[in-house]
Amino acid sequence: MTTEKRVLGIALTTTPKVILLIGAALLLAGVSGVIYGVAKSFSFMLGAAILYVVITGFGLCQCKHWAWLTVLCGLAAVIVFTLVGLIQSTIPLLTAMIVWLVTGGVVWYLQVKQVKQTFRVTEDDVKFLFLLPAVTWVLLFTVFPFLYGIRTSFYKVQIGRVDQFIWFKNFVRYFKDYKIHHSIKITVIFIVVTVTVEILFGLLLALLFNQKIKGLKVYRTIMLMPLFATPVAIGFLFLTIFYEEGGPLNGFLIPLGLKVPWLSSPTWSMVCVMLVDIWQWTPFCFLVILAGLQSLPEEIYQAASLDYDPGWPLFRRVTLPMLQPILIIVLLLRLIEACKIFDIPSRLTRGGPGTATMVYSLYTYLTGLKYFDLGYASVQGFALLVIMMFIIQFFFRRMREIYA
Amino acid sequence: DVTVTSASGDVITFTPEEIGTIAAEGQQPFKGKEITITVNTGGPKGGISGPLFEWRDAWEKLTGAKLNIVEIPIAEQFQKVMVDLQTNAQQYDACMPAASWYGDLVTGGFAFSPEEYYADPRFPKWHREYLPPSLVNLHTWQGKWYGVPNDSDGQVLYFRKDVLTDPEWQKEFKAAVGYDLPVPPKTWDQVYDIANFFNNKDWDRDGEVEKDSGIALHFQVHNQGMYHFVSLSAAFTVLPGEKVDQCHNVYWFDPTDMTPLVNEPGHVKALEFLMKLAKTGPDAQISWDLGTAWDYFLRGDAVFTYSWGDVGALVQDEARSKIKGKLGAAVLPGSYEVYDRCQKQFVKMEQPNVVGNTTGGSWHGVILNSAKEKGVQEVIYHLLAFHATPKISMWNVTRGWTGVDPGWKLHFLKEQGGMSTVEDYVAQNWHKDDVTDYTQAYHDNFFAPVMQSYIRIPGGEEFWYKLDEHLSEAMSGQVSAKEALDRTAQDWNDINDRLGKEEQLKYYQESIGYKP
Amino acid sequence: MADVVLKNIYKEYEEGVPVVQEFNLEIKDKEFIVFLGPSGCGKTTTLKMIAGLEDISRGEIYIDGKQVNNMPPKDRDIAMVFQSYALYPHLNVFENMAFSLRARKYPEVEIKTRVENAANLLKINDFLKRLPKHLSGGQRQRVALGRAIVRKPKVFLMDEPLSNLDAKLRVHMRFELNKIHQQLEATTIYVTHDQIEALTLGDRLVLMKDGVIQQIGDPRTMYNRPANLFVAGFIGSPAMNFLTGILEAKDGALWLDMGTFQFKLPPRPEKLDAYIDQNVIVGFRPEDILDKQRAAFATETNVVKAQIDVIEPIGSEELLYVSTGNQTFVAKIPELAVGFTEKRSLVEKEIELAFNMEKVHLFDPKTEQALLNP
Amino acid sequence: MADVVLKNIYKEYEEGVPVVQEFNLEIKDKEFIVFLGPSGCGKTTTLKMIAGLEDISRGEIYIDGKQVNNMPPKDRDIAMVFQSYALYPHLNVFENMAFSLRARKYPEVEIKTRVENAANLLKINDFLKRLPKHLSGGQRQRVALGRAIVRKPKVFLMDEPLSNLDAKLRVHMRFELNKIHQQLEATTIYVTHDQIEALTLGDRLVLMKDGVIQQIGDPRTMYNRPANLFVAGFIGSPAMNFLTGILEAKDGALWLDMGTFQFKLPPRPEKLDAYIDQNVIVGFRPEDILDKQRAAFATETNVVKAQIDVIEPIGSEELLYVSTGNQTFVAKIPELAVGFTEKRSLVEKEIELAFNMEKVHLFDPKTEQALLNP
Amino acid sequence: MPDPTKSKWSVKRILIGLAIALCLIWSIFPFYWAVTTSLRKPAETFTVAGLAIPFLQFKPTLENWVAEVKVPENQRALRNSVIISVNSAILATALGTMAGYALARFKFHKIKNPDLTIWFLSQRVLPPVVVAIPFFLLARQFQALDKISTLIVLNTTFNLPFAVIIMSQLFKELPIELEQAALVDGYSRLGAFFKVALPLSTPGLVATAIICLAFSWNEFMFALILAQKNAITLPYIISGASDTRGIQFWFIATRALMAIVPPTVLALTVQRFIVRGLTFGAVKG
Ligand SMILES: Nc1ncnc2c1ncn2[C@@H]1O[C@H](COP(=O)(O)OP(=O)(O)OP(=O)(O)O)[C@@H](O)[C@H]1O
Ligand SMILES: Nc1ncnc2c1ncn2[C@@H]1O[C@H](COP(=O)(O)OP(=O)(O)OP(=O)(O)O)[C@@H](O)[C@H]1O
Ligand SMILES: [Mg+2]
Ligand SMILES: [Mg+2]
Repeated sequence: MTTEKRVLGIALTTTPKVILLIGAALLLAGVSGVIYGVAKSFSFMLGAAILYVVITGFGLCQCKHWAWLTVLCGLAAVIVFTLVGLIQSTIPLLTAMIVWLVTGGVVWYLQVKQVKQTFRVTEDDVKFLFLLPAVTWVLLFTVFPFLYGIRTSFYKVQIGRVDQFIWFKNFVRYFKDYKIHHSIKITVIFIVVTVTVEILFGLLLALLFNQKIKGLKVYRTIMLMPLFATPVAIGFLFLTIFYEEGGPLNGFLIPLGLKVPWLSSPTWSMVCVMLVDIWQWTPFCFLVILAGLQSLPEEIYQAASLDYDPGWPLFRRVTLPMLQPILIIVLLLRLIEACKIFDIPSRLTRGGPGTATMVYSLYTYLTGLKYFDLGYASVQGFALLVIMMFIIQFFFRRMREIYA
Repeated sequence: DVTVTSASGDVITFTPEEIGTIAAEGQQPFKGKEITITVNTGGPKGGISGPLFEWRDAWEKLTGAKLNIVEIPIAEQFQKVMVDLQTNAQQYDACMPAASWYGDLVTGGFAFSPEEYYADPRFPKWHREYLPPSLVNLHTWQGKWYGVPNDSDGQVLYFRKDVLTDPEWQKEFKAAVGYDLPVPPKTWDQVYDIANFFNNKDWDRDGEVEKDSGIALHFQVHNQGMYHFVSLSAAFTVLPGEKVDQCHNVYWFDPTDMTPLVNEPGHVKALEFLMKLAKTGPDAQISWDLGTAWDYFLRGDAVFTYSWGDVGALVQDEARSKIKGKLGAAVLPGSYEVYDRCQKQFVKMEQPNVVGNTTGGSWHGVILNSAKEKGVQEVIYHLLAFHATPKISMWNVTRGWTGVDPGWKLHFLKEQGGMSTVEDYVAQNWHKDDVTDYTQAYHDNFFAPVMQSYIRIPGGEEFWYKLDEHLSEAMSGQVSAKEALDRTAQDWNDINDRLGKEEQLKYYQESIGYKP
Repeated sequence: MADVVLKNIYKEYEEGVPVVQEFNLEIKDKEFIVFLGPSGCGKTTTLKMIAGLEDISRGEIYIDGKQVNNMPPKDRDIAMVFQSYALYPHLNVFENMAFSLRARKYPEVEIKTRVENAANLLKINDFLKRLPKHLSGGQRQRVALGRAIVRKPKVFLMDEPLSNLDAKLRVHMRFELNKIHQQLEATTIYVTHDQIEALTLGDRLVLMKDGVIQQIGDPRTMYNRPANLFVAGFIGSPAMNFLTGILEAKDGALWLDMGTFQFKLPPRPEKLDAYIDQNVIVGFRPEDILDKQRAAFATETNVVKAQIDVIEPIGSEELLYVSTGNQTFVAKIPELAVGFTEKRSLVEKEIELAFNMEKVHLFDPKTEQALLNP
Repeated sequence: MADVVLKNIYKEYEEGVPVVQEFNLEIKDKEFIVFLGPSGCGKTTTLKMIAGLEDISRGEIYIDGKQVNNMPPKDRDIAMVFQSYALYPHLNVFENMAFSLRARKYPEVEIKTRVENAANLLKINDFLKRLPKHLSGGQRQRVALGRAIVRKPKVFLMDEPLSNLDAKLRVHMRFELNKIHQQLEATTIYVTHDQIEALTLGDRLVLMKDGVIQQIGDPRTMYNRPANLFVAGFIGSPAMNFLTGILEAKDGALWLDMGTFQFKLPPRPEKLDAYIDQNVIVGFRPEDILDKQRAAFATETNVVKAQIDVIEPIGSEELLYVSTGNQTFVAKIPELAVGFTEKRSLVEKEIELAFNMEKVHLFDPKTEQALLNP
Repeated sequence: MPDPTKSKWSVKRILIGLAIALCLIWSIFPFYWAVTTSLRKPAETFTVAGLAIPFLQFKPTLENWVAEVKVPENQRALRNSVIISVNSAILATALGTMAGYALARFKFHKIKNPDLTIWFLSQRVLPPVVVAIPFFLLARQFQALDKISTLIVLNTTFNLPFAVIIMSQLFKELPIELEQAALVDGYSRLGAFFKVALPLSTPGLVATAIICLAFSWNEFMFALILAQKNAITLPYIISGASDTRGIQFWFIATRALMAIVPPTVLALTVQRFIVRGLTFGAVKG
């Protein structure tokens, strides 16, 4: 009895009060997290709260300096969430103020030299303070959905009705579904055509504008306008432009005896979707390539012009190879964006006529959120992700170089 | 008396009985209450959404409540409402659904039946007895009312009376086709012959054949193109009979085992016919939505269209239409050959097989159970009943842009067994020549002896969409008619499998009144 | 190899703002000409005009007797080494050097031998396969040079080719350039703003200021007989000391009165009578000033007592920054005969310095032209 | 003002790759120490370790007797002048200079007087309100200096502060730095790779190579008595000539046999017996080689005939690059008494050069340590 | 370089001028079309042929605009769009700035800096449709459907990686000496960040925020899935441009312009920065 008391006494006196305090606070936070989770059956929040308490508590007991960091991050998260709650007006201002005051106080206290010494926090650890909020944020909001998505892909889900584990049936469906195969096919065609055309046009335009022209800045501004135009709006807007009976395009073409069935022919409607995408994204290629061209040292051109006449040979032997790194970046970014194409076909053609422009994302969207076949839609989503990861992998080395 | 003024300045006066005591006494008992109703996007001048905006201020003044109108794109409305309901988010108190949602709304237990308020004098008075049985069927589930009527959808045939009755064209037609030009056409084959005859002929005598089409239809995918097929194919597939059984009076599924009928020869023939018929109109139809097709007809560029009641009303709007006073209308034609499932062959009929349809949404208000939880069900019912009052309904029906179409006795002429007069219409700026045909066509349609059944089982929207997608594939020439319908059947099977075949069958039988 | 003649060259980028003016120069075959001048004086512009990379606003350029004003650069048969090297980053060293030969469709064998010869000469044969970005500054410089020499052009143009190198490498490359020129004997025009480079490399220097030629001459002339104040100040490091004085005639000799002290001019043939009793600018190079003890030329009439401000040892010699009255100047003298730390204590002490009057320069303060050179 | 002691400093960025090693140095109060060495030798790293901007892997640093290894920079009371000046572009000159005072919460009045005093000293009071981008290079340099001195820190650190200036300005700022140090008497550590700067500024130089100190000493010692081959080659421009020879004992004297020629060593106290008949490296500074005609020290035993490769006039003197046998070397001689153009023709001619044997340096070819210094 | 074609400059100039004019027309025409359509009466949508030049071919009217602006639902969508995009831009930029600073200035050992950067980048690569569905399920679980804050969080998540990378590239270009000078001058790490690094990167910071803002403004899929009534945004409102009877073009035009104009105008103000922004700092514009 006495020995036990003494051990406890020693433990209590030797452990800095600070840590006891924080430990208690954390315990409180964790327990309330658990209770909240149980009450609302937020499985993830519950799990996260338990994990957080266990890890941080463990670290605190050992005076690990990262425990100090996790506490700080947790507090930062509290501040951010109250902020969001405030914006959303689910949390009254007074509550928010109190929460901030308390967390602010704790943060301030944790910064005290003595605390830092206890945790052996060095100047260098400041780097985690800078990095962790963003990492936590991204993890919190992408990893959970990601895991949830993986779970869903093994389930048959009809929200509100069915939620049943079905092993790999959704995956099997994926390989047997002629519609998804069709979507993949047209998406690939879309990507190949638009990316090629955009880069080619962008290059041509950049060459055209890469000379001493008066008012270049104004032109560039105008060329830039499509870039930030809301894609949904653009999708609709082009409906009017592609209108076949006397829309502005056919209005010109019909007198010439060309009546283009823009949206009524399966082939042409694909062309329309591509045209809109090209309209919106060629400026991007143009801008980037122009920036690349203008960053090429003039002296190299002068050196080369001692050997070649300006024109195609000079372009092929000097300009193009030197532009190559930029072209690769453009290609990568365009590939990624093109894989994600959704807004434009979803509004311009709705995937039609028939399924002629049913691009991948659109099909997945319909499967998941129109027909509520969520398990299968998740499988489709992950398949797309795998494809994109392959693309990224392909460019990985180059990217590492850029961001090293 | 109570006088209300619409946003565009029209004034309607109600008697206290008509408007109900709540509004008549000016107490504004709903003050401080707020309700939210979803409707297809359309804006203040759009179809279905328009009247809500039009009368919002007036109604709010009457009751003191606040009305939120949530416009949702037609392509997304069903899913958004369902998400709200299934997740119990309770954002919406009511919706303006298509009747095809009942399968999900009612069987899911989300809809609130305002049966108890119908006779309540506090609320605006509307009349169940005005509705033909075919429409009553759409607003009820197993005899219980869920909807408050508003729009009545069904497709009828519109034609250019001036052109078809032109003696010169009649002569030429006879010479070319071999029989007298029938006005109105009685069978689909006649429609085809006429449309084909006039297509790309300078029948408006403006010196060019550019915009002189036989027919104007709309087939844009996910934009209600499939309704054309459904109303047309009824004549080829719905075999009249005493009662509903495996072979008679069925259109969608075999009522004994849920086998889709959509890829059976009758449907295939109908689709092949539709594809043929579409060729007598502009190629661009494939990408048209209904508004575009209507405009084409309204501008006087096509001889035929078959569509909803909006067309008749829109014709009267001279800002959009050049054919006021030249409109002919009739119930959809029939077919001499109908497919008999039991005999597995087409049977010849004495008379053309004319089948009435309720194709479309028949967009009307349904109160959601969540409203009851929030205690605003009365407020909503008041709103919906207000819009269903004869005066507002008439006002809506006579204006094309409202998207509200006729279907009640109220809207039909007295001589047709209805309650209106030609003058009622003319007073609202109609051309007198257009009224009789128009109302008669709708009367014939909704009171037809044989009716096409309406799909009202869970997944109803999905059935429509899948059908639409594959139809569009066929119409745009990507696959054959048979292939498209086979795909549809397969998709329908998948849906039923996913949702549970047994349950689906039960609901289907209930919804079409099949008794084994 | 060829001669280059520039006649009355005039160049403006913007209307009315001349960048190069009245530029007249005849460059003989095999000559090594250096354009020297402060930044922005128009050196590069002139070079580019010769190369055909810039239009000439007025005037004529002849290469090998042929007027080339409107000849495109590639037909002028010149090679140019750029300040930033302008190596093609996507080509390896070999291909960089072969680039101009390929443009002229030389046979592969010929290309190979030529490139290899040049690489040998420049000692870059070990990294012919590398890309420019994997080379050090000096190596890049040599590749740039190699690219120019493989073609054996009529004229070499070099635009500050050494300015990106560190001091040591610069000295080394200077020596190499000198040797290469002696081997190839190509007519070379070399641009620099570094006077040491100019002095060590050029057969003749062209010193420019604001687009106008200040003086043309061989390095020794430029150093010893600067034509004007600008040239005198520009060439030599530390720069020539300029004092202001009044020319006086006294006792049959000419004297310079610098306020607190007077120097006697040795008799000279130049006619300075017009400047008697006028202000003149007096120039002494730092090495022409010595402490009295060690100066053989010290007399009564050229010694002055001055206060030491700073002493800078620069290896074999020391720079003495001194001041007297309101005149300050630098002397470059052999090491002072005291230990290092003691030198600190010399600061603010006085020293007697003797000026070598045989080496005095005089300039007109208004026209800034030289009146008297040694 | 304080003394700084570095004890056994060791630093690595990546595991096992030392950047600084065995660094031992005691810097006395008020001393001006220069770290000198080729690029990448670890000068900046050492400086940053003293400032606390880099961790020290092993070893200890004391400032004013206090161990500062784990003290954050702000508590060390040092000021640093960066190579790129690192002026805060968003603050004007005054605010730039006041920045560190504000960090330490000085009263406004005090800040004002201090900044103004510093500005007076550096003659920048006219543009206290300007932003750095509106200043010339030299002015920026002075502001950077001003920012450092306002605080009167214990120690000044300067990292190549002059390297971004052009040659002329550099000479001038060197002079100013010298004067300022004489006025402020702050302990200063100055980093440079320019030996002229090092020689002219430092009380003592620390010459580093690959993170290891090669020699510590005052400029004259470093120049005249280099401790090893590296030091000898690094200091002095043009660099010392190194010849290979064999030490031989002959006629009771020591001789150096350089293959084609022999030099006799004057008697010296150093014990070279161990190296007799061994290879040694012989070093001569260029200025210790003269043409025979003018060399007072020319005797039979120190003259050699060599062939001129290149002549580089550098103003008052000329550099003769010559070769004989397989040895090449540079001589720095007063001008040759021939006209300029004739000099070209001298190339490949022969000249008799005398070597000042009093000034010879000998090095062990293996250890590279100096055996004999003058 | 002398222009060898100088003698026939006129032909070349005209060709270039023509090409440029074509490009400009190509990119500006849809905007023009939207404007004229919005100024026409609904009935005139297709009755006016060709280029539909205002005043010449029809009498422009503000009718559509008045009608649209008056609708409270549109006003709410506009307000929501503003709240969501501004807030998520601020949040993303704030978090992104900190993380970007860490990536640019500190060395991380277990996971190396470039790998961290690419990890962030890969979040941006993630197709929205992949996470949309799980997100929808999660949001349902958390009762977070139809909340403005949900959309703020989501947009922030998707813009955060972008902000991180841009800001880290920006900080990398900021000479490290400036912060070291501040350290020596007596500031702590945080002090150096706030007193020196942050003020100096303000222009880039603002530009990043604006680009994030434009992205969030244009975001459609999440709004479509997660908003029901309260959190509806402008793109969502536009997406309803087809009603029960098809597409109303005047309605598209007005609502499209409402959506397009703000981000476009904002983005144009940071033109200088756009290339760098859109290429994740990989290309300096
Ligand atoms: N393309 C141009 N357009 C307008 N002005 C120019 C152009 N190129 C040079 N200049 C101007 O012409 C003048 C001379 O420039 P130049 O490049 O010939 O100088 P430089 O003597 O070579 O200088 P540096 O030693 O700095 O290279 C400068 O004032 C410069 O600003
Ligand atoms: N942050 C770092 N990480 C890894 N290696 C580094 C780092 N900083 C410097 N080094 C390496 O340490 C060595 C010494 O660098 P330092 O900057 O001290 O050289 P220096 O003598 O100042 O050179 P310079 O004269 O070029 O400034 C170099 O090889 C360099 O590559
Ligand atoms: Mg230049
Ligand atoms: Mg350094």
